[in-house]
Amino acid sequence: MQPGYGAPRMILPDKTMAIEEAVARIGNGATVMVGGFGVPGTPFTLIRELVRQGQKDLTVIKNDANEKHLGIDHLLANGQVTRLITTHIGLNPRAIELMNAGRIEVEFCAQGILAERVRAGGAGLKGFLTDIGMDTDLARNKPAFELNGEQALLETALRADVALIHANRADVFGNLDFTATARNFNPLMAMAADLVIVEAETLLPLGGLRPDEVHTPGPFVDCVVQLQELTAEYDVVQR
Amino acid sequence: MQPGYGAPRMILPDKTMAIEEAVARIGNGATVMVGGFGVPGTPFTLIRELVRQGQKDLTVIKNDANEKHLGIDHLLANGQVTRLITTHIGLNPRAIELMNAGRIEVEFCAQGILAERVRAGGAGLKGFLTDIGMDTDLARNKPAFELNGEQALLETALRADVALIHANRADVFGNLDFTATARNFNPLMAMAADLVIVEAETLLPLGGLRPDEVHTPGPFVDCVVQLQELTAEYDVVQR
Amino acid sequence: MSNAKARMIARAAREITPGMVVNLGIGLPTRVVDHLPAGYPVCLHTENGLSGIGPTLPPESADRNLIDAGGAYVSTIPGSAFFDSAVSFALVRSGRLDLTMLGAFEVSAAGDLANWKIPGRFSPGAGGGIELAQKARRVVVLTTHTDRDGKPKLLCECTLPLTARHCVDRIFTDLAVIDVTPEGFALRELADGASIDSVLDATGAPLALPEGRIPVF
Amino acid sequence: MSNAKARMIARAAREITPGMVVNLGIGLPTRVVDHLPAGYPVCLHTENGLSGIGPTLPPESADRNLIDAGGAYVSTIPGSAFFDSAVSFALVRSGRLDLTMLGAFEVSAAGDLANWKIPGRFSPGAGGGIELAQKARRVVVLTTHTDRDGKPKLLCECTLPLTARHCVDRIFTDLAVIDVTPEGFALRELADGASIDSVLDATGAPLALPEGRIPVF
Repeated sequence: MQPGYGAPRMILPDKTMAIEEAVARIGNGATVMVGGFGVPGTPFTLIRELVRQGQKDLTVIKNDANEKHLGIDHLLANGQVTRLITTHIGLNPRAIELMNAGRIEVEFCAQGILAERVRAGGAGLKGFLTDIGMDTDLARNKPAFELNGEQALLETALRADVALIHANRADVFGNLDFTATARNFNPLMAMAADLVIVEAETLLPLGGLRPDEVHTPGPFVDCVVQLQELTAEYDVVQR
Repeated sequence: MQPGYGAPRMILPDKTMAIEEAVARIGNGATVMVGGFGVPGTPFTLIRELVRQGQKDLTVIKNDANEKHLGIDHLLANGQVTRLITTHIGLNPRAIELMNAGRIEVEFCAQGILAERVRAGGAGLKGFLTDIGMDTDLARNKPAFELNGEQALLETALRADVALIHANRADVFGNLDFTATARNFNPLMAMAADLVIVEAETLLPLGGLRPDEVHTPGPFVDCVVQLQELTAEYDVVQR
Repeated sequence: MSNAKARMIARAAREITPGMVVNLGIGLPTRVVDHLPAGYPVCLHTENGLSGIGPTLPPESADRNLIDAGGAYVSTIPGSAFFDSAVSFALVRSGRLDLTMLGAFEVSAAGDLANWKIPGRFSPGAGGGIELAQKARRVVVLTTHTDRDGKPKLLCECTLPLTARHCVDRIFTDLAVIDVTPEGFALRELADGASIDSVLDATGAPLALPEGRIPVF
Repeated sequence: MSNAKARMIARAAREITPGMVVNLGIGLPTRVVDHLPAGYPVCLHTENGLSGIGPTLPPESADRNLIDAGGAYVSTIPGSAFFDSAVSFALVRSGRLDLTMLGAFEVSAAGDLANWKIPGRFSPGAGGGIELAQKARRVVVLTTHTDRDGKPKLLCECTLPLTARHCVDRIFTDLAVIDVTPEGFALRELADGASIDSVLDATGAPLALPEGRIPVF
């Protein structure tokens, strides 16, 4: 049988929508992954809309807690977060206070292990074995295995109900690219949630991104929201 | 303390070398990962040099065994391979014959599991848990675990002594990009070996690749070889 | 191609609903796409690293670096993306593949699939088939109803090594459309010219028949 | 910065040999790079996703999307590459990071490092520090020899929660260069103006002294 040369050309579906509609799909009690490392790559506008809509009892998975009055700090200040899975919250005194007061539960991961747990979720794996953190407090309560005579810890995969992603460019199908160190956790989280919502600085028609320069392939993405403006939160931090 | 604005600018080392010198670093008995899925991404020129130098008792890790008279088939024909870790060798009757005659040992993996095992090696992990292949022959001899009430198999990470990589473009530091479906296993294997040797269709000076378009960062790469010509093996296969 | 096979493929094409991400296995399944109208909103995935497959090309106009998992030279469409093999199977395993269409040696009444290995005769490796069968949200099989010797491929239990257990949702054959239900095989549609008796004869397991008129494809 | 700290940093810079891939922890270590000559062949890595760090920039010329792991605005150089957090730590864990320079609360004679947590007082999370300490091929610590209360930071055993066990190879302080050997701490060099006795007094564990003249930095 010969291949069907010149078979019909398909078209890829359009996933653009209004930010209100996309964020309204998030329910109370949702687990929400949020991209970003410091300011770069944090989806500030999606976070603001989540604050406005006010969903409660959220578990947030994010590298850091931003700084006070920035990013997910608004979710913390608004009492929307009950649990935070993170690597370092030292730049946000509010997060530290809430943790110390027992008002949010915080689970710390080694940074690369958080990245791998999210990636494992996105890759449809159940977990992985590593010796990272073996001799630290972070090993507590983690099952240990012996593998080829060496000890290893089991780290479980992380998936979320929702991922909030900041992209540099997106096409309408949800192919994404990221810029500079704004990439960080974004492409990993964009694979690891049942509902992936992207805010894009630039929205392109199909074909606007070359297939070789795509960082996150469109099939992983559910909703694409074009940013109407880059608010002050995206700016260089003046210290 | 203030950051040191205008600290001196570093330069990245040059890793280009002659193909004979790069391949001569491979020893007898080495485990060698080879990029490619079918023709695209197979480092035909590096393989040819390995055939010329004649290193023996190699364990080869590659998605497929190419077709007869192409790619790693030359290593098989030359009796240099004792073991093959692969996903599908159906297009190479010689590989099937050698396997059936017991002259090479073949370990089959599900394709995405081979990719993940290589990636796990490149990510410095020891292994991962998955339910893929649970009810198949491939599950034989693999330890099973129970995780949250579900069964999972342990898949161990794969690393190699050497990875042979075909890149589209490389800069002299070893930043790489790949083109179209020639990407496949190349960026994964380029992270998972102690000695990573790259053949590049185009060699660029530092700065020739934009930092956002790099598929494999230079720190993973040891040797960059510029291809002098694209031999017939790289061509479209006429069937 | 026989008329019956062509009708089977055309019928299978209707399984693809707008917006799906679909992987078509090597062989008959790849032909399904020929029966979709141009401009249909669907994303075809191939496990060697491409979403958004465009038309297949003859050698003279092919790109040497652009093939599908079956080795056919394909093309891109606006919005295509290339990725590595790990990302490609991440997509499959994490539930982003809505549908796969696969070939089969045997399918059991419980939806077990055997399509990669015949001990002592054929064992080239499973390639990406295990993950497609095990993890696509919906798995449909395209196969002749019987093998070359006329023996049923739909059985109570598979005799060959499995690709995946409990994975097949629906089977398209040259004789019928059959669903795998919690109670076993259930006839849904008949091929034009096929009788219920011919289907029962060619099926190696109990087959539930629908009430009323059976649709013909 | 005190003269002694500046000398310590300048001395630590000599630890970086040509061709290395190096990650410099937040604080004192980031200043080490100021002491390398322009055009020195070294690749600086930051765990938030950049290899080939260029000069730090003041806010008015900064790129809002380009920071290092400490939040400083940095730049690229020809040959820089950006990558995601998984790739970044893959590089660290798989042995591609030749050297890291870290701060310390405590270092034990066995090379254990504590630098991330003071129970009840300071526990912001470990960030990337655990993987850097555990997996860089060579781990050196830059620290004052004693804490603000004058208490030794080099101890027989760490009292604070560990970052990683048996990881530290060498310690640069304002008083000395000290190696961690299988037999414990060994003095290698003295800071200009520091005496052997002052180092012994400030060290909370046995310290092997070299034979012959001790180099001064």
